[in-house]
Amino acid sequence: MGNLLEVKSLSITFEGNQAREKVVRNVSFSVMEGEILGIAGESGSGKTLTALAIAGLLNRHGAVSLEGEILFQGKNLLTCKREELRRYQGNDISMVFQEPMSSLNPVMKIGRQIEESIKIHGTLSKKERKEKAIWAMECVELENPEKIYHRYPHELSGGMRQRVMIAASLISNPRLMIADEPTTALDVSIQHQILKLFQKINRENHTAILFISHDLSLIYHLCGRALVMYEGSLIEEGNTKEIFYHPRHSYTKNLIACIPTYEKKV
Amino acid sequence: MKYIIKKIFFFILTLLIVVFLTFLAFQIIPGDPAVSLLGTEGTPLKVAALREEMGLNKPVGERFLTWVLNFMKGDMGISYSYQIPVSELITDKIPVTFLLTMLSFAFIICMGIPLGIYTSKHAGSRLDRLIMTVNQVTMAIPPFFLGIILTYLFGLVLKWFVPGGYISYSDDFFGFFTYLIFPAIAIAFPKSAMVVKLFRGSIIEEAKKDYVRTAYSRGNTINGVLYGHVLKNAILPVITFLAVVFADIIAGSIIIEQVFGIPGLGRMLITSIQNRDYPVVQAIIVCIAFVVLGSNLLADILLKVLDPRIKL
Amino acid sequence: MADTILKLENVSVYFEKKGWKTIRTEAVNQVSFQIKEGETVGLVGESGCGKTTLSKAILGFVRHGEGDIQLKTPNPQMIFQDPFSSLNPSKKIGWILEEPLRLSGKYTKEDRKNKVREMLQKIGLEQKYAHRYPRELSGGQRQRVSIGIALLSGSKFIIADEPVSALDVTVQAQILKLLKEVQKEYNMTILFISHDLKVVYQICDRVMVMKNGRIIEDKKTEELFQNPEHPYTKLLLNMDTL
Amino acid sequence: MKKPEYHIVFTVVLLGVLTFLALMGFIHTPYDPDAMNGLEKFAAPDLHHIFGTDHFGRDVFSRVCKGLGTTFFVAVTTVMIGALGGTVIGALTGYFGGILDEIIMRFNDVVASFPSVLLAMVFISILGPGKYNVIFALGIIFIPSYARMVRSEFIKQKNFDYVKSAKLMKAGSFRIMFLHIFPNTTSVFMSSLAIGFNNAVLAEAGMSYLGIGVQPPDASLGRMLSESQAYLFTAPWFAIFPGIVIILMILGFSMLGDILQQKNGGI
Repeated sequence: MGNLLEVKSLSITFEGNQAREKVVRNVSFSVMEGEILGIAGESGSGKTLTALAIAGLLNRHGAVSLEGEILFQGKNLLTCKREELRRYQGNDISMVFQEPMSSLNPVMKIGRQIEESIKIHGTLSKKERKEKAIWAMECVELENPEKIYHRYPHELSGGMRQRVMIAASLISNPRLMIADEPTTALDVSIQHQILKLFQKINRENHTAILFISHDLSLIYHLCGRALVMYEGSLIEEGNTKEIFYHPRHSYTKNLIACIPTYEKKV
Repeated sequence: MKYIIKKIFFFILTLLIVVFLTFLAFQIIPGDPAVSLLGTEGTPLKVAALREEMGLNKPVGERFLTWVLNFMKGDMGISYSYQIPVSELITDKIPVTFLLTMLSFAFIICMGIPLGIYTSKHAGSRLDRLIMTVNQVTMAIPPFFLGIILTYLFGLVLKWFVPGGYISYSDDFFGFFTYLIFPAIAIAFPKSAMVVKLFRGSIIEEAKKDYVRTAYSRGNTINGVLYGHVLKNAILPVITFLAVVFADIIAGSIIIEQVFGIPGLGRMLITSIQNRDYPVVQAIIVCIAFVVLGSNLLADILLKVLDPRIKL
Repeated sequence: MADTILKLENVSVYFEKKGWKTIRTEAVNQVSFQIKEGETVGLVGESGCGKTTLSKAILGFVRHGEGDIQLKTPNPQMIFQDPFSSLNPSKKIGWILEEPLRLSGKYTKEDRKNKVREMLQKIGLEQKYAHRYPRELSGGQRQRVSIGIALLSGSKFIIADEPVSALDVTVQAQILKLLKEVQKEYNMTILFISHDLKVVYQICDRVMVMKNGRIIEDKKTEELFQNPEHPYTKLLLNMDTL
Repeated sequence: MKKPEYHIVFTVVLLGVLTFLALMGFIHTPYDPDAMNGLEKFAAPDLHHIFGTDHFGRDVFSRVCKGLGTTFFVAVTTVMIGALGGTVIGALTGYFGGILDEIIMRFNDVVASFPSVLLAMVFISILGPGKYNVIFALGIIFIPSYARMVRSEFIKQKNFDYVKSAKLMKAGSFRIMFLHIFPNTTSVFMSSLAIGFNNAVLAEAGMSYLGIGVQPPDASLGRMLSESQAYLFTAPWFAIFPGIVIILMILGFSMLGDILQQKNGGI
């Protein structure tokens, strides 16, 4: 299997009026076709910014400067034209965000939001798009897709909204799906179902998933390979089990020690 | 549907409260309407007869009911100063004020909405800063002063129109229409500046939200995000504001009619207030209340259509 | 045998939605339990199961429909989930910590200042934080202040409603440690509400599992984790292994 | 957005100058604002009369100062009545809620849906014109908008956990309302004071312009504008200077309102 995505010494800097703050430093890694790669880290570690940079969602702010290379199928997303980047967004690379409520447009029907990316990138008719949207909703195990198609986000539960987000991002059959803390806002039992869903999508559609979470145990269960980020730097990379049982960096050790488990007490 | 019925119910209820309050307000005024109506020739005997005739001897509740029922039939009482039915006085004034209000509202929409979109899209650019500075000053201009300036500039210096040379709509509708343009601008300009500011701020606020990021992640263009996602959300507070603006336009038109010498409802109201011609004042207030509350009702319904989250 | 500090008997809480027809939903349904002095009891359940409503009913923030709540301690305190709204944003930390002392009316100004100083030390914050506003503190630091408020108001009973779920894991561990220390030192009684069984496991002596407004399991911690009875508890326990 | 510093400096200087002029109107003006001078009718602005003179030969600058003073006085007292009444009503109804809240708010809706000038006119038609009647009418009319604003802030704030925390400390309702909650509403409150001030200025000027507001001998900017209109062609300065002063006043306070809103601390 080849590399789908290659990030080479990526740095992200916030340009304030006076101060410059480097929030991601020199991060390099790659995502292979069809794998699930996890990025772990606490708030402020730069994991979300890295994800946004890959999805091309950072360069529209003037206050952020990006250095390095992000190669998607060999194409550098950081230097290509906006138009070219746009052709990848939602088509080959799709995103699932943390807060399904605020990440969905509150005044737009679910159906239209799910099929938006194929409307932008494809040439399908309205009817075909709807068929595809229904298919995607079935994929993510939403019941009554015909009904939900005409609903608005606030009428759904948190778990259903996240399924909608995932349906919207898998409808175009992307090569890479970036999921940024997709289960943090959800209840444990629903978390569980959503994770299974990601596994299924990965298996059936052969979609590579970049799974970002603060929860190391989730990454342990879901991902084959993982990265650990701390204060903007990549401090650990490798096989998930390897990281879990033989962490090299002291921060990783501390992080693992802090995970509440049934074995130890405060 | 239930929402709309509820809103209409409240509209009627509020209107009734307003009508009752105005009625009550004019009941507690010192002075006897019969005396003021008769003026200097009011002998006690005549006054008593007139009181009987006007039904002033009956209790307040009964008088209110008769008044409301008569009002709905189009009988708004008799003007003290002109001695003719109020309805006759008002009917030919209504179209004047109505057109002035509508024209002003149209100006506000046509100036406020596009400028709001333009400035928010180019927020921070030189032109945006220029527009917003001018905007800030424009907001501060009282409509009647703008009216005076327009009269001076376009009426007296440039002679584009004749100040005070009002043309009745029954004589020459086109002339009437053109005469209303400057008054409408005087009302609309400061208000549209407010709309620009509010709309621009609302768009910029909305553009920071998470769903906008989602829209970009699907490959939308900037315009696609703006017109497909942001505007529908950003317009919501503007609609609420426009309902308020509508009420303000009516208030503005009262003054502007005075500035440009337009014989509309506003001018009638002022003269009636000065002459203490209460039946006329009362009738005009109720008419305005109807329009203002009606515009609020329309805004509520429009909001409900645009925003599925609204529940009562 | 320690005294019972909180006793609930068949407590139900209803939510009423007024409209043309009043719709009544049960948030808490026939709940009974006791908490003894010095106990740390966990209340576990998913969002919407009624655990927060129950805690509000205990503190009197919502009225309960039926049943009896006996709270045998004068000033219960609460540590809230969202550390960003639980401290008054317009007051400095020093003022916030001083407020329960001021309200008790027992102390002179100097006493109060001293007590606040001691408390800052106890909860692991430097003295300079007394002059900061809540917005200048991190989530973990704010939760420390919340614990400080509870202690300064002389409370013997704390309801901690998801006190660590908004925090990073490393900070979580610190706050749990502080809570445990404080509990031991003052012989506090704590009702610890959480959706996270693992966190509850670490700090509680006893765990109650709540579902759809009912308490479905109530056991000593070790026992619950070794042989859960109710299928829902089993499900929750199995969540962590995919 | 412009650099905020210039914004603030400009606003402070502008309001400072206006306050100075208004104070001059109360204490000492270069000419007696009411002294007529038949020889100096419609004098164009020069070194003696920097804003020129009017149709009675009165010094426009002195009259503007005095009118500014009147307008300031009317606006400040009006806002005070409105804000004070509104805060008490809004705080009580917002914090306690209940049936009284429903009734008062429905009444508020009625009043607030009307243009304030219009309502003031109704009052004036009953009370008769004059400075104090204008203050009374506008003050009463402004109460609902403040009550509504304070109420919605209180409803928002009372659901925050810090209020529950204060209740658990057994703080009394009034302590919670005015010591705990009220400081958190100040940024919204202050900026609405500025907006209210502007509405008062506009309403007073408009009513005086229509002749149903402040009455002579009190000078008023609105009244000056209405007097000036007949002589617009011969003496445009007579209209322009009072008008510009009104604009500057409203501009200053609306910018002050924006600044206060931006300085929003709060949650």
